[in-house]
Amino acid sequence: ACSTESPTSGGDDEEASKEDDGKVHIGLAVSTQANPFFVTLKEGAEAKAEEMGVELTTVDAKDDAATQLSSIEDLIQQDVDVLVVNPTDSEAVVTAIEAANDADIPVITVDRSADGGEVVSHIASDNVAGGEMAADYIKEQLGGEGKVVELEGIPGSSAARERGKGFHNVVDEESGIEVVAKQPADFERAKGLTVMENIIQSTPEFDAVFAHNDEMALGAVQALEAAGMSDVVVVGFDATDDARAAVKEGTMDATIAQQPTVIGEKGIETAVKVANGKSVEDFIPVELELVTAE
Amino acid sequence: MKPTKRKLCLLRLEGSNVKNKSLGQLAQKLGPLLGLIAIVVVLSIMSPQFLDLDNLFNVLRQISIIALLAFGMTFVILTGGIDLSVGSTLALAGALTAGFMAGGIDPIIAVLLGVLAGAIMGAFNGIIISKGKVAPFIATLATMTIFRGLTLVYTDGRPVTGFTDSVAFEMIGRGYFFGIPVPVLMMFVIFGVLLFVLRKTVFGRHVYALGGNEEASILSGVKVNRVKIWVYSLTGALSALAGIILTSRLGSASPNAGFTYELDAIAAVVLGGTSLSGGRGWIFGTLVGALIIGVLNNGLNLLGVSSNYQQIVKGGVILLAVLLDRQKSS
Amino acid sequence: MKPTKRKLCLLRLEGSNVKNKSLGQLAQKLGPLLGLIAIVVVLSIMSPQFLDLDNLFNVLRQISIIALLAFGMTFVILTGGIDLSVGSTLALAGALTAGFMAGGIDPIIAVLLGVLAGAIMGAFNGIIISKGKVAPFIATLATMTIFRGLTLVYTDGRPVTGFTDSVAFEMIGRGYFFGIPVPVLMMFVIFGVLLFVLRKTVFGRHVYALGGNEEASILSGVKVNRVKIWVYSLTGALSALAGIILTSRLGSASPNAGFTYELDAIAAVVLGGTSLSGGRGWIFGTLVGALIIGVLNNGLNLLGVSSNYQQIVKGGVILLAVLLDRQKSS
Amino acid sequence: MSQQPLIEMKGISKSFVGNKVLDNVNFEVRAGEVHALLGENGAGKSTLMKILTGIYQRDEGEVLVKGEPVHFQSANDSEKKGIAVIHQELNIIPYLTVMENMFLGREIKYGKTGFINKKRMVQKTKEYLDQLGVEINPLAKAKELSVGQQQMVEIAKALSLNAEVIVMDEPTAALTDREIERLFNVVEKLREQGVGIVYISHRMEEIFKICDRISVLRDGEYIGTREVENVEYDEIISMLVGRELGTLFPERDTKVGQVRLKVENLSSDMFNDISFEVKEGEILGVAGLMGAGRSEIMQALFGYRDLENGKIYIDGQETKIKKPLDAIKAGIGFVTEDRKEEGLVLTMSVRENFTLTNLKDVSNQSIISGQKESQFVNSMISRFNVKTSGMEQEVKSLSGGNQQKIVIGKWLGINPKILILDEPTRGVDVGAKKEIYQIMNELTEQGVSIIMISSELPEVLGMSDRIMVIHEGQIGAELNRDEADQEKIMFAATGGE
Ligand SMILES: Nc1ncnc2c1ncn2[C@@H]1O[C@H](COP(=O)(O)OP(=O)(O)OP(=O)(O)O)[C@@H](O)[C@H]1O
Ligand SMILES: Nc1ncnc2c1ncn2[C@@H]1O[C@H](COP(=O)(O)OP(=O)(O)OP(=O)(O)O)[C@@H](O)[C@H]1O
Ligand SMILES: O[C@@H]1[C@H](O)[C@H](O)CO[C@H]1O
Ligand SMILES: [Mg+2]
Ligand SMILES: [Mg+2]
Repeated sequence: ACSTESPTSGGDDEEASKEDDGKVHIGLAVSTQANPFFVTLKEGAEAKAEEMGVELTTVDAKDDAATQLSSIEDLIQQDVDVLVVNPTDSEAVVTAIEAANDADIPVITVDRSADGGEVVSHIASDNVAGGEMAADYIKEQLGGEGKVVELEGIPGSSAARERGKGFHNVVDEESGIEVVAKQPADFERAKGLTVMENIIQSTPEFDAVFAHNDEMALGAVQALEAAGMSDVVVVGFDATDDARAAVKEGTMDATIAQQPTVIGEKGIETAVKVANGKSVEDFIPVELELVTAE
Repeated sequence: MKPTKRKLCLLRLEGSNVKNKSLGQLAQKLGPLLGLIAIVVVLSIMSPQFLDLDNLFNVLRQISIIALLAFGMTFVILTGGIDLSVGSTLALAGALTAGFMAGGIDPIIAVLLGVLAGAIMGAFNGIIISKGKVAPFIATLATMTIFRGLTLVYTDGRPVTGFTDSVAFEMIGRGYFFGIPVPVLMMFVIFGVLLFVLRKTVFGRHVYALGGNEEASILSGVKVNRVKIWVYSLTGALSALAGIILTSRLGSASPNAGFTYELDAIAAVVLGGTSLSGGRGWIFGTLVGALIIGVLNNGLNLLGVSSNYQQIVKGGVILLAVLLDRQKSS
Repeated sequence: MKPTKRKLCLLRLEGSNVKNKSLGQLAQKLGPLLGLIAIVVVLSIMSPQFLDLDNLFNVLRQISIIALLAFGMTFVILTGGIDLSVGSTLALAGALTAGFMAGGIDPIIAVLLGVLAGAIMGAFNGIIISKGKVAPFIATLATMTIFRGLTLVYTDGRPVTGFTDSVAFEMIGRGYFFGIPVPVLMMFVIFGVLLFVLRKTVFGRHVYALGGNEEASILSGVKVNRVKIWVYSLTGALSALAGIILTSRLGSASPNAGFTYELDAIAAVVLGGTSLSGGRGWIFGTLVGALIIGVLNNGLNLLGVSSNYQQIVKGGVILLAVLLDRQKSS
Repeated sequence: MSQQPLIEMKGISKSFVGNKVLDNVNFEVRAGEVHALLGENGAGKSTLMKILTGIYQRDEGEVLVKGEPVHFQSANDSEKKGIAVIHQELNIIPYLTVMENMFLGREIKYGKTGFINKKRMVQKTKEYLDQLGVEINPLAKAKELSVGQQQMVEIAKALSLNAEVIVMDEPTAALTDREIERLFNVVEKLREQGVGIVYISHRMEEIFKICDRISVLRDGEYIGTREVENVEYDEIISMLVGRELGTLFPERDTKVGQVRLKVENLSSDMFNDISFEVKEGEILGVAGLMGAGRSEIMQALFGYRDLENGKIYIDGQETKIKKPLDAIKAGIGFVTEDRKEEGLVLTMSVRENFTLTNLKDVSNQSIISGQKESQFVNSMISRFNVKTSGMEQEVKSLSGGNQQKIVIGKWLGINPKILILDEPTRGVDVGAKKEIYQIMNELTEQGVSIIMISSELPEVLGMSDRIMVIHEGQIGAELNRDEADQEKIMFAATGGE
């Protein structure tokens, strides 16, 4: 009487649904729509879907793993042909992916990876490499010597972990570079501001800031300006429009450009290929680029 | 003194009135149910998949977590209190259970310990509120922060994993029993037990009395402190169970699990017609309230409504439901 | 019959009791202040930078936003209500103001429109609560979701920017006036005005009356609906102002600004000694409460306490403060 | 008196949720008369007055003020037409000052600004309180006043409106003789000034003392109007209850037994050195001025308030009482003074209220037996003759007297050895009063010891075997039934003046 297998799962009605309008139906599950990065990613996907004439249903997890699971279940109920998932939490998303696997729906992950389940393809930037790029830039700006502050993203999120890892790969090896303060500001601008203000009070001397994304970096810039510390080197991540403008103005020094639009587009392209039974690469990297004023 | 004819007559008359009154009350009680039915009808017209048995189980499984929180919250609100810490309790108990299992403790014992931990957190709330005489809102606002902080410290901000090999544990969140999802079954069994407790036991009666008039209850010999501590402990235990189900469903315990779930739980209770001022309400309504929220979430996703608009619609439905309810009762 | 000597005596006796009592009340009122002083003393011993003028302005500027929300919340709580939507109102009004400016509207007019928008959102709450007779908790829970959804729809999930060229607007959040940060100045001016309103005007008395006993207020001819609508509108306007300050400080309006700020605002009000059941409290306490929260945040950061432990400490302090307060008063 | 009445109400009917509580009622008030409105609990007196003052809307009928038809929508409207009310329920805002309470909704301002003119308000408040001869600090918080003082503030508030008609709905329920006397002086003055007064009270002696005419309602129907000069007490009673009532205080042969309760040197901040005893089957009356501390003593005895000092013996055994449950276990029941705040759970039904104190007896292993419970409740309903539509009715919708019967009845479930009654007949009509007295007598026959706090001297004298008078937290006198009279009690209650 007991099982972990849904009694009604694994049906072959998938074929049927594709036939009723002949259109490929893709489900996109994003982690949040309150962050410009993911809005852009979604828009890239939408534009591509429109262009390729496929149906796209987007659900939003509001950064909650349980909500993501529920909304992916809802997509499975709709018999989507392919599922494109941007996980909130690489580990917790596994059950959702397994549920899709059970329903014979192929899964593609974008931006953040999944730690399990069958994923046909992963499309993302190399965040470790990005963290390293940021560290190299700072090292260069400081001439190999100086004190650095690190503003971390949502604790435990893969982006935060990987960027931190890449960053420390470089700075921990340099004897001249010292990380004097490290605090999470949850990828949010307002938190970036307050956390930075407090760090300024407790650790008045430092030469550079690495923020795991631009929102936090922009918050930090406000705090630094207010404290008359505009000469501190600030490096962010994402290259959002705001950040590019700030880099141009000189209030920020650099940002590691991700290409959310491309990630979204590639997600759809790959999904359509999968739906049409074509084979795809299991990792599709999207280029990162250091953006500076020059 | 025997009742005079006039009086008898009056009594009979009033008797019939009461029937009317309780019919009115019934209508009011059924309000939320009618609302739910209306939403279901609309959704099933708009989205063909909505009424699939599969999807119904899907919805039920999705609400099971909020429903467990909301059941406990019903008790708390009936006493005139509130518990903002349920989401954090869910997270801490989930993380502890996962941690126990990862540390090699038998899953069944780990689950029991997790539920116990939740009960202790609840008892802590209950003691501060009853013995410490702190307003429930502020006491549980503080413990909400504390429990969340403890979760972050315990997990070091990372999801707890590495216990996925136990089938028994996997069953809790993902299993089926005679075709019914286990969390759904648990939800209904617990619902039945709590319904009985509220309606038929001395404890249940005391919960209502306390919420209706605390002073009169004390003067009538009700051990109000003890009742409160039990109520918050129960809520803690149910929140922990919800956390365990969630951990099993996700295969990992996230430190920010259950964030702002207290609001959904409270919304379910109130949508179900339980009064926030205590003493009045019923747990069946809460089940209906949780279903309304779950069905809306699911239905709006099926209809492909963008999440930003979903929030507006959900807020609007809550408002409308409560407004209609008030209109009817006045 | 004229009052006898004895009776007079008794009355005098009661009079002196009253004096004692009001001394006790004073002590109770001063409790939060003493708490704040204690925290400040401890922090200034532990962290030398804490008492720098620079840092003090820093703390004041940080709390200005929560303080504005909490001031409005004080009025709401005094009437016996609660407003969970302040954080969302902050976000929507901030986004609208930024959007107006980005659309080319003069910054001053944009700010006025933003505050007006906040007042309208507040009035909407007030109308639902007063005319619709919906419990404030549930009404503002719904509008919290709705306003947040509207913000997300309006901003499309992106920060609103492109208005940073106005010096006047920059001043609001980042300027100084005779060496004092402008938001701090605004906070104190508004505090003074609201203090006066609560203590010296008919409106202020009605706020207290309504919270103390709504039915009696109605029977005395207090226009309770009108008072409520004004109170929520005021809170909406203050939240909007807070949102505008935040937008100016950040140079952009984020769609998820102010998320869960309502909890900090409520904590500030309660820490300040205002009763959640209405009718009793004072706005000076709220200022002290906001300071306690701000000083704690800042101090723990200065001490380098990790953010996970900070939550535990903050929750603990809130609990302790309220517990001590209760102990004293009983 | 041939001029037009100030108020005419004709053919008034009103139903609540299908329940007709007023049926074609007529009522009028003339200038310079005190018109008593009488009726049993739930007869519809307060409802009629709420219709007059615009708080409720009538279903049928007309209201004329000085011949002009009116349709008030709120209390404000009626106030503008010169009608003031002292409501049956206290309408005090606890955390506002006396002055703020007095002027709530019509504060004195500086001109047309919204700013309060505190000085003027204090001064005015003093004036009106002086008129009543009470000394209350206008700046004291209302919650610091005793119930009686709060009532006086409400009376002053009504006076301050300078109304042409004043409705007084049981104004004396919370007052002792002294304040009542003052109130009557004021009523006298108002009558001379041509004010029309509607006076609602269950205390018949007051009616005969100050009223000119009496109108009677019964079960929502208008029974008739009489001139006080031309009517006998018994006629009014039979109009009220629809039958002969006989003497109010039923005879009782007291078989007083052993000492049941003995307390020694009870002290707290409110009272000092209280020692007394009560025997089996005895009724000990406790008299005193308002605020003397009678309720506090009994609350402490019941474990609801801390004692600084003192010992309690029950049947010779020293008994520690720290909380109400201890008292209940020791066989003490306590009918509290304020039935709404402390006696009843208003959100619950008649059934649930009756069994709240003795759920154990109607349940097995903590599971309530529906059958046992309804059996018990039905027996209580008939024993107390509770006028209810059934045991599922919410107590909130019962009349005051019937609510009071439930508060008493719920204590009988514990089979008390000692029953403390604090103002047991406050706001209760004569019929119900007599029923309550009968119940008290039945209980004493079964050996229950009763302590009865009462501010109604006739009741104290009529029911008690012994009378203890409390003055400023101390025992002023102890009198036997035969030696006690009104003068002696008042003498002791005022500290011997
Ligand atoms: N708001 C209401 N809703 C429903 N029923 C009501 C309401 N107000 C009064 N009643 C009912 O109307 C009837 C008359 O009540 P009312 O208060 O007028 O009696 P009363 O004569 O003033 O009695 P008492 O002497 O106890 O004050 C009662 O049966 C009461 O239960
Ligand atoms: N909770 C309280 N806080 C402050 N003072 C109180 C409180 N309760 C009672 N008092 C005061 O204690 C005194 C004694 O009140 P108590 O109620 O015992 O008088 P009583 O003799 O029972 O008279 P009454 O007829 O008014 O009930 C009064 O002066 C009253 O104002
Ligand atoms: O890559 C994204 C972005 O950097 C965003 O700012 C936060 O979440 C990460 O996953
Ligand atoms: Mg009445
Ligand atoms: Mg008393």
